[in-house]
Amino acid sequence: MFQLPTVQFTEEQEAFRLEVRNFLQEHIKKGTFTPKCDSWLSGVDPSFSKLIGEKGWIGMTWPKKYGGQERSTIDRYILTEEFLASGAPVAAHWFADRQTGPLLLRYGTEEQKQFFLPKIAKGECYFAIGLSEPNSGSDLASVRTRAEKVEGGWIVNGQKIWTSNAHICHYMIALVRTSPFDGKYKHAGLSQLIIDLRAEGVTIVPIKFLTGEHHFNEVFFDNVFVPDNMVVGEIGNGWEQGLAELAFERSGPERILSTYLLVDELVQELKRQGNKEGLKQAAKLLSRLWGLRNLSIGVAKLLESGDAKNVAIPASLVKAIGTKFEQSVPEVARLLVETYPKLDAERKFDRYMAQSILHSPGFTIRGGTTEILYGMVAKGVVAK
Amino acid sequence: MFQLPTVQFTEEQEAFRLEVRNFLQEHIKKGTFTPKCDSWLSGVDPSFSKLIGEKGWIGMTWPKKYGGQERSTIDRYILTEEFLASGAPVAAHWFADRQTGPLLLRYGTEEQKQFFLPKIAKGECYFAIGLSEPNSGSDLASVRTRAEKVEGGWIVNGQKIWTSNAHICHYMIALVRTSPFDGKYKHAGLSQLIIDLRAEGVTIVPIKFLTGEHHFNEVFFDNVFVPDNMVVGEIGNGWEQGLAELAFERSGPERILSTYLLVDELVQELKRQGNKEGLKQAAKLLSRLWGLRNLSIGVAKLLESGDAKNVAIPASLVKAIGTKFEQSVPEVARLLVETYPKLDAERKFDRYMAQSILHSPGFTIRGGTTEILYGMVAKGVVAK
Amino acid sequence: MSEMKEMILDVAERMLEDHVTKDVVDVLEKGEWAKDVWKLFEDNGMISVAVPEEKGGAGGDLEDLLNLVRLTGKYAAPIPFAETTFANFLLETGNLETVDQVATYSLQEGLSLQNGQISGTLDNVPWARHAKHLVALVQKQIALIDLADATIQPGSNMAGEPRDTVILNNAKVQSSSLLTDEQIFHLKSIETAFKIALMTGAIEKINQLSVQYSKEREQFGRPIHRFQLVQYQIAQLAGETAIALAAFNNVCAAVQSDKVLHEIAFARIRFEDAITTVTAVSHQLHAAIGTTHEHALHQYTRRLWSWRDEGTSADYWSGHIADYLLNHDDDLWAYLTKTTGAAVKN
Amino acid sequence: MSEMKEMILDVAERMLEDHVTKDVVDVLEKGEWAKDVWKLFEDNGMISVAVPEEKGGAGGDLEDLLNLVRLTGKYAAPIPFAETTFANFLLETGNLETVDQVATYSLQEGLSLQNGQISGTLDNVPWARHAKHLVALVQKQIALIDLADATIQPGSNMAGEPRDTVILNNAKVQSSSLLTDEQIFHLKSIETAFKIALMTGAIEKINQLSVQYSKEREQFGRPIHRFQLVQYQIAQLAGETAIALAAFNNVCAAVQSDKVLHEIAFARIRFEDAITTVTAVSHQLHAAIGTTHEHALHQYTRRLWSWRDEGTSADYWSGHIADYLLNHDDDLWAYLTKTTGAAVKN
Repeated sequence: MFQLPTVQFTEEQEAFRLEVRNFLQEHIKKGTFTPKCDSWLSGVDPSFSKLIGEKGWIGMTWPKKYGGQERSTIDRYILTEEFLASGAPVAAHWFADRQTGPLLLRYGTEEQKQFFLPKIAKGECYFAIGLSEPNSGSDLASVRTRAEKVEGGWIVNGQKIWTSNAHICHYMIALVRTSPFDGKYKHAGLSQLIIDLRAEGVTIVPIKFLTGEHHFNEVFFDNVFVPDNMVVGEIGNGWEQGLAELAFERSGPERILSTYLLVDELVQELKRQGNKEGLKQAAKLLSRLWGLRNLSIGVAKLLESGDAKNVAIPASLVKAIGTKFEQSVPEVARLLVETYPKLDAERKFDRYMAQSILHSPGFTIRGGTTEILYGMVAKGVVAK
Repeated sequence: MFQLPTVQFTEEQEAFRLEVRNFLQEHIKKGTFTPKCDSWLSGVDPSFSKLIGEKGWIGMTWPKKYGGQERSTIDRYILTEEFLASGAPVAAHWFADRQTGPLLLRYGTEEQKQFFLPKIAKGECYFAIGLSEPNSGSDLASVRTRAEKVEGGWIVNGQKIWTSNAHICHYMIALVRTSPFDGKYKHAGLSQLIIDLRAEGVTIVPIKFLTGEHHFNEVFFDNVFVPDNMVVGEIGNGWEQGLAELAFERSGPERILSTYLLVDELVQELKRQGNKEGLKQAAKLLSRLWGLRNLSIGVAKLLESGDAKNVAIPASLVKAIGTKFEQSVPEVARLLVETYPKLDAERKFDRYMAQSILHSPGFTIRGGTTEILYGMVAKGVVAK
Repeated sequence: MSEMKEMILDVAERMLEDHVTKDVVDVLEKGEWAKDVWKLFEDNGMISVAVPEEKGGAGGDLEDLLNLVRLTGKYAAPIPFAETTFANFLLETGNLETVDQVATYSLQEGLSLQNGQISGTLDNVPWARHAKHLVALVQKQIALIDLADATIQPGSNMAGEPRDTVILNNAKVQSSSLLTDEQIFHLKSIETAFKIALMTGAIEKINQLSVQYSKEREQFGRPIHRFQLVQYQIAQLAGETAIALAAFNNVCAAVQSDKVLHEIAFARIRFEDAITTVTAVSHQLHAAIGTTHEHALHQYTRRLWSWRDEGTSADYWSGHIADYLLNHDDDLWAYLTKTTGAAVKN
Repeated sequence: MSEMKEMILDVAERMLEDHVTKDVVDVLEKGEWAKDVWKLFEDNGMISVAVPEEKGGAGGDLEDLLNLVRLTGKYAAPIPFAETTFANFLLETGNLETVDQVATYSLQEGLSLQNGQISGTLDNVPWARHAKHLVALVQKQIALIDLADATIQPGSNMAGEPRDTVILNNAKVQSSSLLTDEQIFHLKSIETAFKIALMTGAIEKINQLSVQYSKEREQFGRPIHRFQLVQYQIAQLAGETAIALAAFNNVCAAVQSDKVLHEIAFARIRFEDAITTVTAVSHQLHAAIGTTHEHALHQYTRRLWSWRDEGTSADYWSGHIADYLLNHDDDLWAYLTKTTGAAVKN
């Protein structure tokens, strides 16, 4: 269960990597964006997303008929790595590209695919994730938001929370209860609906992050009408679909590289100082990053080859260990190079340090806590 | 619940510390013993125990009429620290001094006190701990060894396990079931008996430690007769007494200093090398040791002042964190000074390293695992 | 500590509890500060608690003061209490007259003194914009400066506390006094003790918030403190809190008996572990709610993250210990057992 | 890996599973070794698996050999398989004729070569007492020595494996060959790859033993894998095992494609974490039973504790990476992304 494929990049892949890298470097130079840690959550920039869409770099693995490029999972992996390593502002289209697209491709109707996917691929249509609710926390099955059947659709009432960037998104795929809650069969009666976030009855309220930044939201539904053609997959199958959706997001490089800019700046500072002892310590960080990256790429390869049944455990491991690694980066780095972390510091090291520290509490919580992941891994391992 | 007294040693106490230290240094020079890590478990030397007894250093806090010296808990703390810091072979009398004495003083009959305590204090009578059983592990209440009432005493059948140094001990205080096991009230019907380990029906079988050393034993009881006057405390009160016995042993310096010799040798090596960077890292280890020692001494002081109700949480913390610290010492030290750990190495650093590494798995297991301690602390904290 | 002292601290704690609510702490983010709380402290004689009575102070001792500082840390009180009192401690060390308005201080290098005038730039000076006085170390002199004579550029640390740039251009020295190297080292020690006090308070509060949350929050149908991994988190927090408090108390005892002061070095080094653990574990325990601005947790974790890189660093103290070990022949165990309760002057 | 290769490894693994029981591993402690297992390996052509067919070998490649080494680690096989095969790898690197009896090797410094004779003392040479040949590095030469010409003092590592002192006093060189610095560096890399293989095997086995125990052992009336803290332990072991295996496979791929070899450096450094975690966590999970000699766990944990301080150290490899970074201007990210899949010769 631990044997993952190794990946040797082809020359074409290496060339693609350079293409992306050069593109990003150019835009950093031009001032299109300022690199930032954790940019896949906090770097919202619709005009940059459009630019990326124009390059064909959103939904690049999807069928061409839906606006995709039919490129490989490994190509997408490379692309994502380059975005993260350069701290590019990809947050606006992130979830639509990573989760919504694959979900719709798997469960969506032909109409939905034709309508949404090309828009997403252009970088013009953003989706929010509608799983968490107040008091549900790690216990997704306790979802309370309900949808009642009416003529031609559903009436939704309830509330979602921790919705990243809902305030700039166009739609949400919400997990809702389409049959009454039954404590015994909590997983039954859940369904997924696409909700237009501009629809009547939708209210979006910001939840300020501890820095005061606005990433998260509460989204309230007050008799929101959702037409029948916005049901994703089967009514009652929402639990399974929701879990599948989560699996897509466990093992990507964003579970390792959210603080990469700081690693990079650490090494640069140490090189400037000619500090060999410090670089030896940094090499330990790099070895951890390298070890995780092997896993993460291996999972991507496994996903590409369709070997989904062996993906769950290593994917959970990437997230559990990767996010702890991300969290450890500032704690290690600050012992190697003197710093006064400040969000508006001129020195990059101090700025990335502040970004990393202040964002770090989220790494091991968002999208399923480390504790939940441990349990999933253990249950998986023991069952084999 | 976290406020512990601080202790400023008096001049008399400082003088006593020096007395003990000089005594031990002298005997190291004479070759009476060779310092060893974890000597309170593995350093069995009855003749040394007798020597210690002659000094009045066993049971030194006990009443004079039972062979004690009526010295303070802090004096005993100092004594114990010096033993550990010098790696003296105090294992033979260790448990009798630390646990059996206090237990008998609290629950024993006058006859028992008069018979056993002076012998213990002379370093001539050793006790084994009879709590664990096969399959009981951390679940003490699942004790199965049973004692049946007969004329004038009890007939014991069953088995104890992980009994440190039973092969050189004279007696064991065994937790046994004196009423039939009742799944609902597992804690009821337990009692403590003093069992003569030379009695008919007692068989002691060594359990080799992973190094091949002999510390632990299985002790089998086959119709062993125990006279009535060997019952400790009340019949049926064994659970409570057993727990009290465990509390005596949670917070002592032996939960911090089992690998102290290695810390010491680490600093000496680094000083020899003039390695300031290494010493800075070692200072972190020292700060952890210092932080734990504050707690441990504070608990000792609290015990002396009789404030038993506030002892449980900090005592468990000393053990939980202290034993993890002991375990971390070789892992940190080997990164600072090059080593080839070998049990028979000439270089002390390599020898202490091997002793520390090979003994380290036991630190966080013996006398209640870290996991159990976490649960106890959390329950205690939440209940306040 | 005496019962009398405990009573004073109880009063101070109740005052802080009543007046320093989360909203009050938040005012910092609007560039304001808690003048009312400052007034309360003033009215209760707390600003001058370690200033001797004969000099017009309230006549407590350093242990009292450190405990008050700990309490301001425990409530994240947005007032320059530690700064003002330490500035006065600096003045006292130089045998200079203390001040009774808001003051701040700097032990940074880089100032120059010529003809009774000081020039240079100081970074990240706490609370400068709200302070009347600056007490600074200039070429081994302790000097009092009126901040009206300085240019101040506002800035803030990761917790939003004022950390301003102070530019001095031939600023007039109000009073000054030459210090010995020993005195300067002692100042660094006491400054570190102040930091330790603040950090201890924040750690206490984080522990309290976490335990409370573990009882209130339910998951899978039961309070989360019933889950073994949450118990592990609670135990880690309890451990670090107990160690921090014991370290702080030992520091107080050492300072009090004028026995300097490897206690301070060890405590400060040990707080690095404590801060890493306490901030990470408490946030993990609180999960999403703890990452919101609305919850109070970040007011303490952000302060710990900021404070640990301000003032004399743990790295300095590790170096101090390392130098001591390199330059002294005494056996390590003798050294360690002497640090508690016996004088080890450097 | 090809299916063919996987089949060979399956055969080898079954052989080891059947023949290397705990008792067989224990014979080391009596100073004996598993000659029968060696014979089996010999009969199945495994000793010469990476020796080309034209030189009388079995004609596999280095990836096959490293996987066989991994399996000997996974079963703690008490035979000098890694040593003999690496000794032959050394001879091949020097274009010397390989040997077919038990051999050992040393890359230690401190030998001197004069007039075709070698003198000096080598510490902790693995398996010397049971070996016929020694292949040693002497002043940049690779040299074959008959151990009959040496004085051998037995010793052992923490796992009880033979680590002998070899004293050479004008021992005759059977064959020798001068190496370039690049070749010598390559040898260190491949030696490290052998260590990584052994360690990977031991980690796999420890993980296996732990999962199994967590299912068998009951506490408080249920199997311990139902407890959250044990699940945490299982997850940690799974994580380290997955990382170790992926690292090992990447090392194989790199070695195989003759692309040297930051993979090896990173893997070796990363194994320090893996060993610390895996040994501590597995023992904690096994509790008391795992500290007994009777249980097999220590046969693997003691090996990991020993192996990590043998051969070219993680510290050396950290230094190697540090030097590389200091001496090259390329962007770190470019460097990191090149190490996988592209040649980064040093």
